[in-house]
Parts: sequence; structure tokens; C-alpha cells
Amino acid sequence: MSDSVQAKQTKSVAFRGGGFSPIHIKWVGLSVFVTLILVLEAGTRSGFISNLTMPRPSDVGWTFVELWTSGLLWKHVLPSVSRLLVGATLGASLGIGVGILIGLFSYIRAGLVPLISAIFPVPKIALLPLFVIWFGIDETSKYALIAFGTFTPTVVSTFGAVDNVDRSLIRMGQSFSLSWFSIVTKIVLPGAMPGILSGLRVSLAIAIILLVAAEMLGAEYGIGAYILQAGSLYDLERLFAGVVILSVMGVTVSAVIGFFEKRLLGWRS
Amino acid sequence: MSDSVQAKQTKSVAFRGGGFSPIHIKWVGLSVFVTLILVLEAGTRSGFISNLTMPRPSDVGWTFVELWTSGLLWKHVLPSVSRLLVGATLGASLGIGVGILIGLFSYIRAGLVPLISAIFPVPKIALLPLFVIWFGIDETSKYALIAFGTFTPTVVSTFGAVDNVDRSLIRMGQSFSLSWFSIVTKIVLPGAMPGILSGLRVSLAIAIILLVAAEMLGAEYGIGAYILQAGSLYDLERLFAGVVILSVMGVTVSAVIGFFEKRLLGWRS
Amino acid sequence: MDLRLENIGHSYGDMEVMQGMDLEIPAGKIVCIVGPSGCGKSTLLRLIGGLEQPTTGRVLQIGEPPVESLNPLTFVFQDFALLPWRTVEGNISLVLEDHGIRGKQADAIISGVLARTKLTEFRKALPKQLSGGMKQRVAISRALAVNPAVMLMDEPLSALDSQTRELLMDDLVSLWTREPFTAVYVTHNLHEAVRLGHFIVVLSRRPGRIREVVAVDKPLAERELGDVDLEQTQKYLWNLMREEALAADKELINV
Amino acid sequence: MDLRLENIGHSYGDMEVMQGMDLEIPAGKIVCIVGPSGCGKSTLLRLIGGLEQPTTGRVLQIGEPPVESLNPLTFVFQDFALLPWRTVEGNISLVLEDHGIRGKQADAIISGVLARTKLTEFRKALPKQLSGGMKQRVAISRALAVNPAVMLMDEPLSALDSQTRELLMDDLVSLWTREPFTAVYVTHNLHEAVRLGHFIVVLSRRPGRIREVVAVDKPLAERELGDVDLEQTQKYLWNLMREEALAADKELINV
Amino acid sequence: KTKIKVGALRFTSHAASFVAFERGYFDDAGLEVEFVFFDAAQPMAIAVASGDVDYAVTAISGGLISLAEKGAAKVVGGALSEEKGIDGQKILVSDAAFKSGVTDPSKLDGRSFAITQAGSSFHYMGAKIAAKEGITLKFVPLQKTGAIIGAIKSGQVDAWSIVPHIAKPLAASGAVHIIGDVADYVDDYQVTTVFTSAGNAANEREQTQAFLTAFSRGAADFNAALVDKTAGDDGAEDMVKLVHKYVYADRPYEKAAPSIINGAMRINADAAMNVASIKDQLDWFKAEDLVKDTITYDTLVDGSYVKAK
Ligand SMILES: Nc1ncnc2c1ncn2[C@@H]1O[C@H](COP(=O)(O)OP(=O)(O)OP(=O)(O)O)[C@@H](O)[C@H]1O
Ligand SMILES: Nc1ncnc2c1ncn2[C@@H]1O[C@H](COP(=O)(O)OP(=O)(O)OP(=O)(O)O)[C@@H](O)[C@H]1O
Ligand SMILES: [Mg+2]
Ligand SMILES: [Mg+2]
Repeated sequence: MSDSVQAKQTKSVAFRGGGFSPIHIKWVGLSVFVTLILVLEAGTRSGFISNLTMPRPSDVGWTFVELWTSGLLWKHVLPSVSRLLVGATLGASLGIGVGILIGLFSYIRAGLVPLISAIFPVPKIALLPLFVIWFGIDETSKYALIAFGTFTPTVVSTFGAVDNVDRSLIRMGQSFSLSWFSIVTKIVLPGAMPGILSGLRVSLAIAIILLVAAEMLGAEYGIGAYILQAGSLYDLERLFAGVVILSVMGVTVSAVIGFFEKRLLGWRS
Repeated sequence: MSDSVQAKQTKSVAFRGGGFSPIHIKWVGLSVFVTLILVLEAGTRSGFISNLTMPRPSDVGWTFVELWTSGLLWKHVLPSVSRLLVGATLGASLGIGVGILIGLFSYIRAGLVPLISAIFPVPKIALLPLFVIWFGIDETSKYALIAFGTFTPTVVSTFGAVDNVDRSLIRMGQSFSLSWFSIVTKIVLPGAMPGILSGLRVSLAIAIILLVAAEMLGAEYGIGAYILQAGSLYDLERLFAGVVILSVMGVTVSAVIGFFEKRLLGWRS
Repeated sequence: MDLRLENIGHSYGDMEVMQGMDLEIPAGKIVCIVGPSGCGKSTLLRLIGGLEQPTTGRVLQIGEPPVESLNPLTFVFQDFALLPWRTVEGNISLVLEDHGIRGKQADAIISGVLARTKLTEFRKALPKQLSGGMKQRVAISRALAVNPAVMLMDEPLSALDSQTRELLMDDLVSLWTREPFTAVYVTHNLHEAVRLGHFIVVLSRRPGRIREVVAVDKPLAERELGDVDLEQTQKYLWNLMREEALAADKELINV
Repeated sequence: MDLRLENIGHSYGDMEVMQGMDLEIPAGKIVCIVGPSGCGKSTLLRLIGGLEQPTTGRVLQIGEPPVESLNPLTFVFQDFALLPWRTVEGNISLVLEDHGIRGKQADAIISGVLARTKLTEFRKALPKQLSGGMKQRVAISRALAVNPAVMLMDEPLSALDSQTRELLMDDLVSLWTREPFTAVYVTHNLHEAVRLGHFIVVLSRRPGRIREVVAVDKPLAERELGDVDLEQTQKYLWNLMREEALAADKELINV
Repeated sequence: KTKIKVGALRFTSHAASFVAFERGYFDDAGLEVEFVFFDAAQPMAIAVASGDVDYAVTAISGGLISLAEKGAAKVVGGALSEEKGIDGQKILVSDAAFKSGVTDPSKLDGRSFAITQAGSSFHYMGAKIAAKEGITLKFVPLQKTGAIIGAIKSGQVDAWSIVPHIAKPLAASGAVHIIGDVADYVDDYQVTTVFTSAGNAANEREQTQAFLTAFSRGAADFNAALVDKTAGDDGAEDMVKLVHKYVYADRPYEKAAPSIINGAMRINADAAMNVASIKDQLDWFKAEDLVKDTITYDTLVDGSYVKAK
């Protein structure tokens, strides 16, 4: 079938595929940070960027060193971390619980979903004066504020995750006459886990953001309190040092969730 | 094949399916609200709930009436809505733009994603003093704050949405030798639309929350300013009236997005 | 245990899906149900298995299921319905746990059914590591583990590629030959129907009714690819269904 | 325009997917490619269509494609790859727009191909309203709209139920009979291969090589369900592949 | 005419500017004034530094000193002062603390004292009280006055100091008790000062002088009407009406008037500064390590505009 081939035009087929799939590029992220810092350093040193606008990165660095050597770093970080832990654990576990109930029971869903969507856009800082009355100015109110802020987004993501559990798996459970409890614990919960964990990423970021609001209420130590004080003294070096610490906390939390996802969700293909 | 049947035990197959699919139940949501309000009213009237803890719902209602009749309602709502519109539009459109770029270009992704995840957990209120210096105390700084707060979550949800666009559709486009631009505008963008819209739900809720923070910066009128002022005078009736307005705004925004989803995403099955 | 369908009819809201079905499912036989898309095959199977309740008529169990049967009516689904977070073993023990079967006793059952489906080496594998054919064999093992009186199979092979399908049909035939089971087997593949069915029930399009019940007498073990008489039966069935299939493929779906 | 594969080999990372493939694809013929799962059939098709670049060897176009061909090498995918947000019409005009064909000219082309695939009434329907068979017919219309010199079809029927598959094979046969086109048709359904192929290329399991090329001489239009000689060819092919399929179905997937 | 922006809080203590505006004193000085309202002092200080506002009146806080250190703000005149004999800032205790025997500031030893933030004027006042009584106080930062009011009403903090127009209604409700005056603890306390950007202070001398002159005329009217009460009842009522346009504007006049009258404290004549008080405050901030100890009085204050007191 290829007799007359010699006479014809012959060329290779042109390539037209590829692309549109992100490839991992190392070091770019880091170098963006480094460049940014260097530009800021140069800008503030030359006076091109006024010291009112941005602190000098090296000064922020020195503030860290001071915080470290004076031992104040831990004095600020530890209370914040414990507030975060208690508050976020409370809010997230309550949120997961309520989210699952909403996912499972139509009446609870009908009653609570509108309430929760009404509560969602309420800024927690607006309620600060009330938190003082409701929960006092001790740790309780800080826990409560963080818990409250973590609660709503967790509920929303959890019941979404329960809704997304493959219904055919549930039917399978029923077809083997599994008990309601078995279906919930062995099918619904593990199936909702990926959605719950990825929802936690967002809720915990919000918890960190709320640390500052929480520490508005009578906190002497804590990263939020440190930032607030720096802000009120217009001490940009400390303000940025505090912000960097929050950033690091955020990245850490996200890494921890990533770790759990890897461990618990290895079954995902 | 059914000769010996008469002699045998005969019974119907038992039903064991159903459930686990939310059914819509009307009025429950509304009645939860009504009950809650009635309980609060009764509680505050009987003195069982101290007037320090909760305002009387009817007093909040009267505050509304006053706001309405004095014309102050619109004086507060309109500036807030316009701040929300400008700020959220800015932040969301920038966020969508950057998110798409991150979704399309690996270098941009490698450079910006770590930066954005570092910025995400930074509380915007911590940066308030800086916003004054950077953007002044006029509307600009309010727009900027809301835009900044809307930007990060929008970026994250947008590039997630772009990543989730069915790659086989893109390969199809390439197999018909469509241009890069056609593939982006006709396949990637419409395909990412559902994810972008559902991301906007969250970003816009955050924008509403940030209204209060934004109006900390030299705002005379605005719901946020109203709430702040009520809070600083510990005037619970007004505080709650303001909070209810924010809630209504949140529910409205979510309804508007729902409307767009219905109109733009009718193609989803 | 036999099953008998008496005047079964079913509607979803205003839409009538099936009408006046009467059918006997005798013990130890495989009854295949074929019919055009949307004619209610899956619905019928769910009605038989008690996952849904018929609008009219009833499904009767005639005689007691064997005492050793943990779950008399057991489904095998098209999409396998394996829990992706459990291993092969875990997916089988799932259906034993609720009957209080654990430890050694469960181990014995699991080893037994995995041996029957030739999966012994894959006991610890996760579903994501398995090919489609293996996944369906796991689902069949799981069904066998509860000693079903009747297996209800909803297009169990249609998610597989045709070569795997061919192999799995051989497996099902040898499973049945060694130890006959009762099955209702829904498919729209006539090739599968003539290969596996003792009776082939042909349904009309929606609302589904029984058009014809075709008996195939040749023993399962003797049926083979390319058998002329089976090909003839298949062709006969295809002619019965062709018009309906054509119509079904040309309907807009109301959304 | 013919195609010629010269010594094609391809690897993903360390994994060699295929090796030393030489093949001619003559104009106006349908070449079917069959082989066990994972042997590289889809990869081969992507290499031919220029969506991927071979690690070794090259794919040659021999002769110029007809001038009226807008997209000489055109794919038809297993999952249809229709844009769910565009109507039937919009999905077809998508591939014309980039060639500057709009308005009346596009209308004429669209009407033409929809008539050929009997979809004229569904011009304004959205994909979600269509049955699987109709979706694939839309995808075929879209391919026809660009006047392909060669159609590259990757298991175009395997997402459909067997009745629809049967009907669509008839459609393809009548399309080809009216106006012969060149096609490379990947499948693992031997029944499809013997029904549609002028040549059937059998691949070995991974790394894929060509085991045998079987020519089927009977004209397409005369082939029918239950043809004894076709059944014989199919049985012959099945015996060639059975071992490989068995092995392929028993491998753990590395994740 | 020169256009300037003046920052203000809606407090009676900012009345001098309102009077100067309403009675045309700014016009006389050749200034066209636009008010910019804030709900807290700190952003106002920053707004002056950023140039969004030209002049403002606020308490000396750590933030203001830091901005001065960065060369962005300068104090040019004095405003509100404490004066013995005239109603000034009050020391409050919660009902619970009062009942447990804290009836006098000297009994506050070991008790909690609410402040908005470290480095605020509340912090300074508390520290001065503690120093003079020789007691220790536990300072609780609560950011917002609303939070402080909630906390002291519910007895979660023991003490606070605040301007009289907030202190008196609170005491009247019975939830808190007034146990002393700040004036007894801080000598000639310069509560608030007039400040501007460093640029204005150095380069816009004429404009700054003009502002201070008009401001002083407003202050003089205010003092006469409500502090020294030499303008008669009508004069006082006119003044209250004028101030009511800006303060408690959303309350009816009858309700607002007592609050305005209660809030009246002396505004320094001719915007003179209590230099000793300012120095004392600066030293305290340095001692508490709230500001850099390299800051001198001259960095903070430009004394060339007004008389020292
Ligand atoms: N839960 C449900 N609610 C409403 N309609 C349903 C439901 N389940 C099925 N249907 C409809 O009932 C009809 C029969 O569905 P069924 O799944 O039983 O058909 P089938 O014969 O199994 O089709 P297929 O061959 O496509 O699997 C279809 O029109 C389907 O859309
Ligand atoms: N983009 C890719 N990256 C890495 N490996 C790939 C990629 N695409 C395919 N493979 C691997 O290459 C081998 C051949 O894949 P291919 O899809 O071509 O097989 P196939 O013959 O089409 O299989 P099937 O019958 O299942 O469709 C498989 O092992 C597959 O896992
Ligand atoms: Mg079905
Ligand atoms: Mg393939």
C-alpha cells in the first residue's frame, strides 16, 4: 500500500499538545521573598521608601533577635498558641459536629442553615463589647471569640462535605442491611473527611486572623496584643515582626493539615 | 416453576433504603428565627436575661424604626454599600485576574502562591495604621482594605477553579488546533466559572465582615461606623440593629450570587 | 428461596416508570433483565432488593432464606461501590462487622471468598491500586461473604472494558457451575444476557412492561464465544429491541 | 493523505510504554487498534495526532491533506469532550471560529454535518439534555465539520451502553459507505474491531509492540451481527489476546 | 484663603475648633476649614502624619511620640488641661469593688485598672495615681471604651479614669462609683495638645499661627460660656446648642445638653502649654520603654508658637 509514496510530499506531524498543567518550579517562591525583602531594604535605606510607610526589613530582623534574646518571644507566642489551640479546637469540633448533624438530618438542616448564613457575615470585632459581658475578659472570652469565628465556616464546609459523600456508597451500606450507626461512622464520616480537612484549612486561617481581635480583650501577652500595642505606638518594626509571626503560624497550620491529609487520605487516588 | 409455592412461607421483602438525602422543609428556618426572637423578648422582659447581656428585640426593632424615620438608615447604608461595591469589585476582579494567571502560568504560580499563603493569615485590622499612611483616610483606604481582604481568598479559589477545569476539554481544543487565546477564553474561563462564583460567596462574606474594620478609619457614616460607635457607647440596641443590617447584606449578596449561578451556570446538570 | 413479583408498578412523582410487572425468580437460576435505557431496570432491581418501595404491587419472598445467609438479598453494583479508604479485606469485613463476625471467623470467610475470586494476594491492597476487573471481583467477593440467597446485579460488567468483561463472565460462569446461585442480572448487553441467563426478560421502553421472557436452555458451562445458536438468540433479542433502543437514544432529557 | 509510523517508541519517565512500532495508515481505510489495557493505545493515538511527541521515531504525513481540510488530524474522544456550556451548534462552531468561519458560512457547515448525523432537531440543545449516543454523534459532527483527512477515534463507543453502541456502529458504517474517510480507531472491543476495521492491529501488553495486523476483506456494509466469518475472526483475535488481558487484569496499579 | 483640614472627635473636648468654625474665627484668620471626623485618637494622629489632616487635637500618646520621632508630627499648642476646682476626669470603680471597700483611690492596691492600650493616656493616669498613692495597679488593655464600659459595669475590672461626661451618667446608673479626681494626682495635667505635621510646623508658620489664633478665640468663648460661666445662662445655652451640632447630634437636645455641660473642661487660654506636664508625660513613656529613649522634648514639641505655662 506504499508503492507511490516516494513521489509524494512527506513531513512529520506537528506537535500541538502540552501546556496547561502546572509544573513545579523550585526556588522561585523563595527568590520572590528574597527579592522583595532586598528591594524593601534598599528602598528604606536610600530613603526612597519613607520610614513611615514601611519598616526596614533588617530592623524587623533585629526586633526578632531582641524578642528572642529577651525571652519575650515565647512569652508572646505561647499564650497565643494556647488560645488558638483551645479556641480553634472548640470551634472546629463543635462546627464539625453541627455540620454532620445538618448533613444527616433534614430538620436540623432546615432550622440551622438559615441561622448560620445570617451569622456568617457578622464581624466578630463588632461583638467585642458583648463578649466582655458574656465571657468576661479572661481567657474564656478569647477562646469564645476564636471558637465562634472558627465555628461558622467549619459548619458550612462540613455539611458540604457530608452532602458530597457518594450516595451510592450509602446505598451499598443499606443493601447490606448495615445499621444507621455503622453507615454514619464507617461510610459517611470517612467519606466526608477530605472535605472536612480542606475546610479546616480555611477555618484555621480565620482563627489566626481572629487572634488579634481576641487579644483586644485584656491580653497583656500574646502576638495579637503585641501587634495591637505596636500599632498604637506606631512602631512599625514590631508590628511587622508580629505580622511575620502570624504568617509563620498560618503556614505551619497549613503544613500540619497537609501532613494529616497525607496520612489520613492516602486512599485518594 | 411455582408449583410447590403454596406450601412455603411467603412474605414481602422488607424496605431498607431511603434517607440520607436532605429534603427541603419549609418554614422551619423562619420559625427558628421567630422562636429565638420571642425567647429573647420574653427573657429580657422578665429580667431573666439582663439588659447588659442582650438587648430586647423589640427595642432593636424600635431602633430600626427610628433609623428609618430619621432617614439615617440610608445615610448609613448607602456609603457602606458603595464601599463594599467598589472595594469588593476591585479585590475580586484583581483576585480573579491573578488567580487565572496563577492557574495558567507555572512561573507565576511558583512565585505568587507562597506569597499569597503568607499574606492570607495576616489580620487586616493589624494593618490599619499602615493603611492610613498608604492610602489616606478618605474612601481610598476603605476601598483598599476591603479590596485587600477580598483579594486573597478570591485568588485562592480562582486558581483552584482553573486547576479543576477538565483537562480533556483543553486537549480537545488543542486537537482542533485552537489558538492559546481561544482555549483560555472559550474553555478555561467558562469551565472555571462555577468554582469562581462559589469562591466569591466566601470572599464577599469576608468583604462584609471587613466593612467594620474599614470604617474604623475616619468614617462618619456607614454601618460599620454605626456599629463601632454603638459599641463604644455600649448601646446594645444600636449595635444589634447594625449587626442585623450586616446580616441582611450578607444574605442579599449570597442571593445575588445564587441568581448569577442560576443564570450563568444553567448548563450544569 | 424464590422471589415473586406481583403486579409491580412504580412512579417517580408524575412519571410512571413501570407498570404491571409479574415475574418469578426461581432459586438457583440466573434471570437476566434487558431493555432500553431508562426503562426502569435499575429501579426494578432496587424494588426487588428493598431499597425502594413499589407504588403498586409487591415483591414476595417464597420460602425462608437459608439460615447461613446473613443478607438474603445482596447487591452487586455497576460502579463496584467499594469504600476507597478500606483495603480489599476491610471492604469485605465491613459487611460482616454488623453481624458481629470479627477476628478469626471473619478471617476465614474473607480468605474463602478471596480464594473463590482469585484475589488472595490482593487482600491488603487499596481499591485505587486495583484494575476495574479486580474491583468488581472484590465487590463479588463481598457479596459472596454474606451468603446471599439471591444476588442482585445491576450491570456489574458495564463499567469494564470488553476484554475484562469477557474474562469476568468466565469467572461468573465457573462460580455458578461450582455452586449454583440465584441471581437477577440487569444488563443492556445482549451478549452478556445470552451468555449468563437461564431466562432473559425483555422490557419495553418507559413505562417498562415485560415484553417477552426468553428461556435459554444450553448449560452455562457449554456456552462459548461464537456459538451459532446463542448468536441467533442474540439477534432475535436485538430485533425485538432495536426500535425501542433507537427511540430511547433520540429523546431529549428533561432537566 | 496517508500516514506512516516509523519506529515509534515512547516512555513516560522510566516507564517504556511502547517500542519500535512501524505502521502504514492508508487513505480511505479504517485501521482498528486493539490491545490489552495500558498497552499504549491512547498514547499511540496522541502521538499520531501530534498531542504528544514520541521519544523515538517519527510520524509522517505522506502527501498533502486536501485543501478543504481545516484540521487534517481530528480526534473523536471517548468522553465526547463537549463543552457543557455550549449548545450542539456552539460546540461545532467552536472549531470553526478560529478559522474565521462565522455567520452564514458556519451555519451551512453546521446544518450539513448535523444532517449527516441525524441531529438537525437538536441544534439548540445543551449537552446535559442529550443521551450518550447523541453526545457522541455531536462529537462526530464536530469532527466532520473541519473536513478531517484522518479521524483519530479513541474508544469512541466505550462510554455508551451496548444497544446505543450497536446503533452508532451502523451510523459509522453508513457514514463511511456514503463517503469513505480515513480513520485510526482505538478500541478494546473486538466486536467493534471486526465490524469497522479494514485492518486490525493487535498490540502486545506494555511495552506495546505490534503483534499482528489482521486484514478483514468483507465490505463494511455487508458485515452484520451474527456473521459467522466475523465471529471466527473475533474468536481468533480473542485467543491472541486472552493471555495478555488476563495478565493485565491482575496487576496492581502503582500509585 | 488657605484650605486646611482639621481632625476632630465628636467630644466636647474638641469644642474649641467647632466654636471657631461656627463663629467665623477661622474665616477671620484666612482659613477655610474642613473637619474630618474620627472615632479614635490614634488613626487621627497617623492621619496628621500622612498629611490627610493638617491640625488635630489629641492626648499625648505613645503613638504620637513615635510619629514625632519619625519626624512626622509635632505638638504646637496646648488644649485641654486639668485644673483643681473644675470638674475634670474622674476615677471610677465598679460597684463590686466599691462594695468590697474601695471607696478611695488609696485602697486600689493590687486592683485592676482598665486602659485602652499600653501607652494610652489612661495608662499614664493610672500610673500617676499608683505612683502618688504608692500602690500597684494591674493594667488591663481593652482597646475600646465600649469594652471597658462593659467590663467595669459587670465588675470584671475594678477601676478606670474617664472624662466627666461619661463618668457621671455611668455613676448615676449605680453600676459604678466615682471615688476621686485625676486632677489630684497629676499636677497641671496637660490632657490634650494641638499638633500638626512636622512639615506644617516648620514651613507653614503663618498658617499654623493663624490656626492657633482662631482656635484660641474659640477656646476663650468656650471657657467663658461653660467653664467660668461668665457669659450668663443665655451664653451657656447658645454654646451648648452650638456644640450639639457636632456632639451627640443624633440625640435630642434635652438629652444631649447635660452630657455636653458635664464634659466641659478648661481649654488653655492662647493654647499655652503646660511644659512641665508634657515633659513629665514624655519621661514616663520613656521610663516605661514604650518609646525610644532617644526622643527629646524638642523632637516632640515646637515651643515657638505659644507661651509656656
Ligand atoms: N430517584 C429517582 N427520582 C426520579 N426519577 C428517577 C429516579 N431514579 C430513576 N428515575 C427515572 O426513572 C426512569 C428509570 O430509571 P432506571 O435507572 O431504573 O432505568 P434503567 O433501565 O436502569 O436505565 P439505564 O439503562 O440507563 O441504567 C428514568 O427515566 C430515570 O430518569
Ligand atoms: N501522561 C502520562 N504520564 C505518565 N504515564 C502515562 C501517561 N499517560 C499514560 N500513561 C501510562 O502509560 C501507559 C499506557 O497508557 P495508555 O492510556 O496509552 O494505554 P491504553 O492502551 O489506552 O489503555 P486503556 O485500554 O486503559 O485505555 C499506562 O501504563 C499509563 O498509566
Ligand atoms: Mg440502570
Ligand atoms: Mg486508552
